[in-house]
Amino acid sequence: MNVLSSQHRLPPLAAGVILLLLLAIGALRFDHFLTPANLSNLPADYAFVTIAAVGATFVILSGGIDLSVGSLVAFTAVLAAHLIAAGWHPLAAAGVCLLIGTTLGAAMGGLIVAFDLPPFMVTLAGMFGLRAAAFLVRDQSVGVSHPFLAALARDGVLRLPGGFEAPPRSTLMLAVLLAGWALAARTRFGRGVYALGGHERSARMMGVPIGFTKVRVYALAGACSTLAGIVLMFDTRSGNPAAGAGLELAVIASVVVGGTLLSGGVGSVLGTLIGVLILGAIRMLIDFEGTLSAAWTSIATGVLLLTFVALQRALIVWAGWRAQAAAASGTWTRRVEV
Amino acid sequence: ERPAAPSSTPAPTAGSPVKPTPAPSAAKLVVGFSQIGAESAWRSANTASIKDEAARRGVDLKFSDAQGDQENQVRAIRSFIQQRVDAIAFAPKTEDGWQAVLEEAHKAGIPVILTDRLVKVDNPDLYTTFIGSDFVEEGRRAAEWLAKATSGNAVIAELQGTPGSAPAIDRKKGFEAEIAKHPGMSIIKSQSGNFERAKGKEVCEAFLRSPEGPKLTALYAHNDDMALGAIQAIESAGRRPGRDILIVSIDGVRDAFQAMLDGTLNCSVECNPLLGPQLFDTIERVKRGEKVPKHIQTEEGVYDQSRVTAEVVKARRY
Amino acid sequence: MTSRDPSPRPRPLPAPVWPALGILTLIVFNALSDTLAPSGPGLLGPGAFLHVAVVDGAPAGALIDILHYGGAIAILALGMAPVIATRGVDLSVGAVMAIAAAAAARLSIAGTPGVPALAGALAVAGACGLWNGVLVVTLRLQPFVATLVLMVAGRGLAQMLTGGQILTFHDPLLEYLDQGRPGWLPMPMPFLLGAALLVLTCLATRRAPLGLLIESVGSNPEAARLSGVRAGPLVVGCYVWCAACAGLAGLIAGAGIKAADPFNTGRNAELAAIFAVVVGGTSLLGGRFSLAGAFVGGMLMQGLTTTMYARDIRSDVAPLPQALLILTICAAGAPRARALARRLAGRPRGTA
Amino acid sequence: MPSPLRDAANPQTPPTPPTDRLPAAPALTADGLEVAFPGVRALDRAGLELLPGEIHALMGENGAGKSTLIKVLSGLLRPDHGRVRVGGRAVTLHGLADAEHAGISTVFQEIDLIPTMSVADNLILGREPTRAGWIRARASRLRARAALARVGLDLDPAIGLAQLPIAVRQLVAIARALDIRARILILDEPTSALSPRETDGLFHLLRRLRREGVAVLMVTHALAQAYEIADRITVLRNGAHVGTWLTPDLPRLALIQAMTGHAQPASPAAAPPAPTAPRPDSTSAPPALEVRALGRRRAVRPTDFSLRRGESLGIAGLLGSGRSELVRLLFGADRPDTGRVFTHGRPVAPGSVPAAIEAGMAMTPEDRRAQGLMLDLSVRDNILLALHARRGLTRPLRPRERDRLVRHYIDSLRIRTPDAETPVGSLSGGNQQKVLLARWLALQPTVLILDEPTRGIDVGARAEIESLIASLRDRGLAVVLVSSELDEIARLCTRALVLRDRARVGECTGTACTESALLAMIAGDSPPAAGARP
Ligand SMILES: Nc1ncnc2c1ncn2[C@@H]1O[C@H](COP(=O)(O)OP(=O)(O)OP(=O)(O)O)[C@@H](O)[C@H]1O
Ligand SMILES: Nc1ncnc2c1ncn2[C@@H]1O[C@H](COP(=O)(O)OP(=O)(O)OP(=O)(O)O)[C@@H](O)[C@H]1O
Ligand SMILES: [Mg+2]
Ligand SMILES: [Mg+2]
Repeated sequence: MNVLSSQHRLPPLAAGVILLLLLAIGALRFDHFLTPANLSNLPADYAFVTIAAVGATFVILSGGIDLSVGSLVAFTAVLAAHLIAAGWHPLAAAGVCLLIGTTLGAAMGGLIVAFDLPPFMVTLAGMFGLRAAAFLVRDQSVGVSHPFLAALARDGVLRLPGGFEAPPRSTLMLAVLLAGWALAARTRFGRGVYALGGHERSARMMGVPIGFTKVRVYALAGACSTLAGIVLMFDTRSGNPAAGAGLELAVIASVVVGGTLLSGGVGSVLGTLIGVLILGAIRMLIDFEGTLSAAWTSIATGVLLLTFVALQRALIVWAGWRAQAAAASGTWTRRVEV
Repeated sequence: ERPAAPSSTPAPTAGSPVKPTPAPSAAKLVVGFSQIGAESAWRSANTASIKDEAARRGVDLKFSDAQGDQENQVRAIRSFIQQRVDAIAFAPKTEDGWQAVLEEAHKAGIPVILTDRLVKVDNPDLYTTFIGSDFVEEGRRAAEWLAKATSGNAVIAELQGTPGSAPAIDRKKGFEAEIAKHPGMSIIKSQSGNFERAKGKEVCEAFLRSPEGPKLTALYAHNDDMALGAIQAIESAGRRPGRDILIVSIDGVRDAFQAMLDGTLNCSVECNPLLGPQLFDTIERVKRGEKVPKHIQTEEGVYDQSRVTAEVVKARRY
Repeated sequence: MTSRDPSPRPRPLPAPVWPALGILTLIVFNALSDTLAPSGPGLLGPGAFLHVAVVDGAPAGALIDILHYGGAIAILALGMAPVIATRGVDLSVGAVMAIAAAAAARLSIAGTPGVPALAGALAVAGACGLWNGVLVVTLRLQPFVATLVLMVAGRGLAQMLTGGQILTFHDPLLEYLDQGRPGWLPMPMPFLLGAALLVLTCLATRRAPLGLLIESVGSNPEAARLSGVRAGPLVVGCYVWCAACAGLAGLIAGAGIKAADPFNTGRNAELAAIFAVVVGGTSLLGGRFSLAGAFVGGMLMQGLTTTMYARDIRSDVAPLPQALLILTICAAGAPRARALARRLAGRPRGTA
Repeated sequence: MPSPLRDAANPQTPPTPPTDRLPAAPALTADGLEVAFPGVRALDRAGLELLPGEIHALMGENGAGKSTLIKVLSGLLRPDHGRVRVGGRAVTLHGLADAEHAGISTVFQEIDLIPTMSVADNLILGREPTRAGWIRARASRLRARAALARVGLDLDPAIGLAQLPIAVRQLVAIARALDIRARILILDEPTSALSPRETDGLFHLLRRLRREGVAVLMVTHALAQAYEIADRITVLRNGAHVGTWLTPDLPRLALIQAMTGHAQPASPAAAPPAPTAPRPDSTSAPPALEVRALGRRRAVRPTDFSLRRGESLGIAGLLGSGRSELVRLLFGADRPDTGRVFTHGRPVAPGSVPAAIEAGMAMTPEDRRAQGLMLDLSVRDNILLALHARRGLTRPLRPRERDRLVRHYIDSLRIRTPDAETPVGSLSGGNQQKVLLARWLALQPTVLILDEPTRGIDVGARAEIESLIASLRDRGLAVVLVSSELDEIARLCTRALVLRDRARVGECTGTACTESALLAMIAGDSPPAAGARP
């Protein structure tokens, strides 16, 4: 295998190792940690984060950034709740929200492309504007109850062998992940996103439709955030205009921990899932520990994060050495004839 | 050593948990508590009270700080359920959004005690009891005091809490309902100060600077911190806080008592964070199978300058 | 050796122009609202946005408020700009603000006089920056993650420093950082500090080669290395500088309320600072940076907030008009938009 | 002063009619093209005619507008005025896709490809074989392999592009362009990064395409290449069409005159005073540069050589022979595993660029865009960077001194830029190279290492740079010159090393360093083992 392309695969791989390590620590320290029910909770609790993060992965891969995630989640959650409270069927509300969210994402992408604006600015404006819009829909949280939601929570749970359970949001998350992976790795659009983030000027010279790709990337991110908002709304059966504050940073952090370069062009959707789960597992360890004060919770979160990204770094360096050493044991050869 | 989860026993009905507690009294009580975060000194005092009381009684407290994120609270409660704690207590960040996770706790047969504020759920059986103050009532009391102090005539500016948060909404609601009874009282300025001292100061400066600024005779702040910031703003605008402008706020933290002693703050409606003893009393009663009321009101007072002495300030624990 | 008959070269407008135009828009909007409102205070009457009163020999008013509170944001932005120019970002500035304020409060309460307390707090902040810089340079973590660590942990540290309380302190020197109005120029101290820092940093980066070295690292790290630029110390230096600026901003924030509030000081400060830098014409991708732009960007950020107060806009919906204004400013400043405008005006086009 | 040649060619009249050998219907015509950038008029009524089955050379000085013309023909730039016709039909090209649709395939000059992607991904980006929208992985791999095979590149398509030297990337870019069945193939300086061997291979390919009726437009600065392969030559000057000639009708001198607009005083080959023998200074002084057993695993085997003041050492070899790696070790850009470097008798800390610069060395890297220039910074900043970095923050240059230096190098290297504040990225390729050179000359080094310094530089400037190198050498600098152009080494160097398979295989001195001698050494007695890849 060659060094570089495996170098790109290394960070998510190392992240995977770290995740297993975290779970092992939990299993050794706490009685009820490594139970199927608890392990089922991890993806379920982070389903909406993961779904939003899939969209953010595309944005970051394309060399952009999306700060509007948290606000869009809140906006769609409130809007959906509002519609359901007004008598809509949840699915109809979800559909309408999805349409609106995707359009909003596409609009942000369109602005970025049309005026060649920094994505930071446009999505920051989105973050401000959509938060306000959420408060305009409802200035406080709305609870909803609908037979469909109750039925979904009751009957939608997939029971897997071994006592594992997948509530609908986990299943949906898996579907989104799969779709995201396929889109990134197996479509021209996905390859274009990677190219765009790798070197925008070159990508233009190689015929990638830059503008169209960007608009689609932000539309996709909008759709994912919206879906995340709907998942959140269905799960909590409420929409809160203040929800998801700071979610954008958490999402970007997950993407980056999962091995995606913030500068674009390198990374994977799978890495993002691992990134979310690492941050989730850290949180879960802290919850199980159950002795940390607020101050210590912050400090421990920071220190654990550092420990594990440093470890990830070390693993990558180590693997790089290994690869080099293995290669160096070969002979001095001229590589290729032209 | 932990008591096994009573999953076989039928779920307790609210207020009267039928679950017998045959567990030997020697077994340590395990309680999970999910705190919202540490957004103020009031909250820190709340946390400290609960932790200290748990330590005093030898309760095994699983404490989780959600860092201001409701989702983290949900996750913490789920992890408490996984750990089969004897009781779950939490201070909900918002009223809505707890249906699903409380159903899970209910299914697992773990009693849930709310502190600090109520939640909205389909089925009130999902929680056992609520210990805490009533934000609406606090707002009402603040208005009541102000009405009495001004004989029902005041031009009021309001410093709201964080937009969308339950205390901000309810304290506003209660205050407005009360002053509606007094035609001479009106709120002419209202803006959010995010419960922050610095924002309170900045917003109050803007109030005083506005065309209506000179007309203001009273200030109502949703918490003490904002009032303390506002006092500085009033001083630097050349007016006398506590005299030219009456100030009433909520919480009753030590700095507020000091300000009342100094004469710059007029009244603070207490919102007691020291819930620890009451909380664990209640949990023990629930565990013993006793019936507890659905709402346990905390003991709280309304303090104004007349009630505050140096001793009172010194005795304040938070 | 230009070829003959070159098209008129439209010099790009200097970076601070766009945020400055944004502030101007806000001022005009406020002035119009004051004059047009039926029972408004008029253009300059008491309570008007443009009204400047004199309190205790120092001017006061909404405009002065912008300078006052914008000063701290501008200082943050002046620190953040070089970091962004090296292709980095510092998310921990808010936490560092809280830490510095807490450290100053602790020192002051322990009886340390003003100058050492100030120096001590700034040193603590600088140490935070050193930590960030070392993580970025030696561990080669992505700056986003490296500074995220301190962003998360730092607030905890600040709370530990204050013991979970809001620590009230009294120190004339520290308070002077916020309330000071020097006799020779009775303007808000944070603004004067920011302006002084701006002049200082401009001298350091534009007269001396420092700015070029920083830009070269952000523009093409490999080429900078091959040109003999020692990127490591340079980048660490940028993070230390950024944290020191954040420390100063934290002290100003603490001085403003005469207390260290570890819970709220510097909340969302990182976004405000990055906003100021980017709206001031610095690209998040590194390379060229504009300090003056960052400074004015900070003022614009505060201008948005002050307008919200002045116009009595509910703070939960205020972000909507703010977002629209941000977009308008950005779009107006975009070369693409200017090219479009030129084309509409019938003149030849610039870059394709 | 109008030259007779110019009058004879009469640039105002349409290009010389094609001979009977060429079919009549042009594959592409462009006329009256105008493109203005801020400060420059890059194209000023430029035109071109391409016939099917011809190889057409487009020539001109640096900044003449060749690349701009090509960008217009490929749809990347929209001209302010003028028309492009493909196959007789007027077309408006809105983008690369339009051009490809019209049968035009282009290799751009500043193509960096996508460094974060693999070779295969780069080759098939945007043309991946799909079924119902999904990329077919196996078919993609096959297509990538086939594309590589077409240019004779045997390399793992899964390898990351960033790992490859610029020459190989250039071949990948060519492979990509050949991957679609184009009727018009445009190559902007495809050979500037290639060594003679690869150039031969490319020309072979182009001839085959010519037989198939493809119209090929190629930019080159090497006169010899133009005369070797082109059927016709079009010359641009200051963005304007000067003339089009059948190659045999255009003597070299006339071509140079057409490009520069004035009679060249001397042919470039004669420009630098050719050294006859090494002229070492006093033998007692330590050598300016001494290299002992310098090597790095997988890069270069331990190599020794030394160089005195006033000497110039050429390093010759094929693509991938380890020339760039050797000089990078020398300069501390990579950390050597073994060996030491001394300048003027003093050891230089290994693996440290600042140490090498402090010791008096300077190096222009081969890949000017990735390793050399800060494209978004100004010409001024790019020139002053290394000097500033060496002087550090404590000894800044006085502003007046900075202005003087910048002006001096812009003038003396004839850098064509609107002004010193223009971002370097908007200069033409050759002018970018000159800026890079200026950066290192400003350091006034004692040991100057040049890796392909004349890549992409026009004839006139090349002559100037060559004579500059010669005069620097004669003023006592030690010069190390890596070049794929053997005649350049032969002309400029007092000694030459030849590398093959990452090891030193030969050396020659003085007059013995002829092109043919070098070629023989490079080729070796037996051809090197082919295609061995770890
Ligand atoms: N994007 C741009 N912005 C501004 N000026 C440009 C831009 N691109 C090219 N130019 C200018 O247009 C002129 C023509 O450039 P062009 O790249 O076409 O030259 P060239 O003939 O290809 O030169 P070389 O042989 O050096 O590659 C130059 O003066 C260059 O500085
Ligand atoms: N034909 C080739 N195919 C694949 N890889 C190659 C080829 N030629 C060189 N390489 C890669 O290039 C590296 C060495 O290139 P290097 O830059 O040292 O060569 P060079 O002799 O300096 O040639 P040039 O001056 O053309 O770059 C090797 O590590 C090898 O991986
Ligand atoms: Mg060119
Ligand atoms: Mg080379």
